[in-house]
Amino acid sequence: MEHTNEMQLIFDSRSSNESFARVTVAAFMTSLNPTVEEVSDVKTAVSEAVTNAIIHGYENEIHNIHIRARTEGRTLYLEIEDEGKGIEDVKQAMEPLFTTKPELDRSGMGFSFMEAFMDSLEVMSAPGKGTTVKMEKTIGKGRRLWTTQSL
Amino acid sequence: MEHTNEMQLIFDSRSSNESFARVTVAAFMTSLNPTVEEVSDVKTAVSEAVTNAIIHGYENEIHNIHIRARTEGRTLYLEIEDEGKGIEDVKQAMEPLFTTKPELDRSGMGFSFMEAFMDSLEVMSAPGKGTTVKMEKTIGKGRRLWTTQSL
Amino acid sequence: SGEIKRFLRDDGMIKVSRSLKELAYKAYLCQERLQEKWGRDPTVAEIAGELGVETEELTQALDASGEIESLHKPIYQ
Ligand SMILES: Nc1ncnc2c1ncn2[C@@H]1O[C@H](COP(=O)(O)OP(=O)(O)O)[C@@H](O)[C@H]1O
Ligand SMILES: Nc1ncnc2c1ncn2[C@@H]1O[C@H](COP(=O)(O)OP(=O)(O)O)[C@@H](O)[C@H]1O
Ligand SMILES: [Mg+2]
Ligand SMILES: [Mg+2]
Repeated sequence: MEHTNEMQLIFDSRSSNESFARVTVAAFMTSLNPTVEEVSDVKTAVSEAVTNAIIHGYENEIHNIHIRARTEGRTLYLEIEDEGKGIEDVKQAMEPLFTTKPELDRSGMGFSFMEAFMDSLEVMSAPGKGTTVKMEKTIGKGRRLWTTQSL
Repeated sequence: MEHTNEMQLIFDSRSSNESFARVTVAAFMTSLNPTVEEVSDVKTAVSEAVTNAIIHGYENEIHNIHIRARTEGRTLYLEIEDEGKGIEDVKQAMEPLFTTKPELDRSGMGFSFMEAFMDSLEVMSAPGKGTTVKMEKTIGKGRRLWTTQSL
Repeated sequence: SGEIKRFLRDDGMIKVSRSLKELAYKAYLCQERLQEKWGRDPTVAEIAGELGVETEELTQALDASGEIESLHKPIYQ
């Protein structure tokens, strides 16, 4: 079970593709045998990152969003990339409640959600070049005891 | 509704990824509001093409399979590509019951199913280079009467 | 209208969006049942196995339903 499995998805930055991206990542991670809640955590994180790429990265123009996903052992590795506007100050952007688009009713909690629902979050960005969000989540943590029992 | 929407999926040629590929295409085509039957037709065609890439194209080695999908109007355009072994005689390969792997209980009906379940099928292949299968399906054909009545 | 619905169903003309919502609803009930029985969260694959569907397909259905909690509201009128 320690083999890696990889996929890459490229799609148009339309908000109607958000659920498509979510389902694709969710379907990809099924081999890790997640619970509904673990899948839902990952979906939330994917939604937030994809929404950011659409709204902030490309400011609603239609360009490509890339998702790279890998499973290795019990861990899902995710990268969500746009080649859009980029972020001036990543540290500030990641602060809870910080948003550059308050007029759109953005909550400024996107990065905080990604951080809360995944095990790790890393944001790489360069103004004018684009943004890559890297996340990891290990599936079945704290389930080890009963997994051993039931096998 | 006449805008195009595009995606590209690249994944490892493992048979465990077959259902992942199927669901990804199914999720991509939901904007066309298909029936259960139409989705099931497309899933069957995707399965056959992906299985061929895994078994015949790459002969069970792990390499990349590419799926490109586009919706335009009510039509789904699909391309499934491998960079594997390729096909010597495409016309013969497409004949019903023809198979080069009878020992694996292959039915030789893969291309026939793709042809039956989709509106069009085109196979491009070069020995040593790989194979691309192009398919189209228009969603909602012949249901127009019903739709008009029930709305 | 029950008549028309049955005909549409039999004819395989049911929209996939609706069928996925129904599957999501069944999955929700199944999850509750397994949770009670086993005293832990079932995995998506375990629910899929119980319902006799593919895990990936169930994954898609769960997304079609939105939040799983919203499935408290019955989908059947
Ligand atoms: N992909 C991106 N491209 C450019 N800017 C981004 C991107 N993602 C996030 N940002 C910036 O970081 C800020 C905080 O993001 P987030 O926490 O998701 O809050 P919100 O989206 O509600 O503004 C955004 O307001 C935006 O300025
Ligand atoms: N992607 C591919 N790469 C190489 N050969 C292929 C590929 N797809 C199909 N073929 C060839 O075409 C034949 C017929 O394919 P198909 O109709 O799906 O039947 P089957 O898979 O049961 O053999 C295969 O036996 C194989 O020789
Ligand atoms: Mg955000
Ligand atoms: Mg075949």
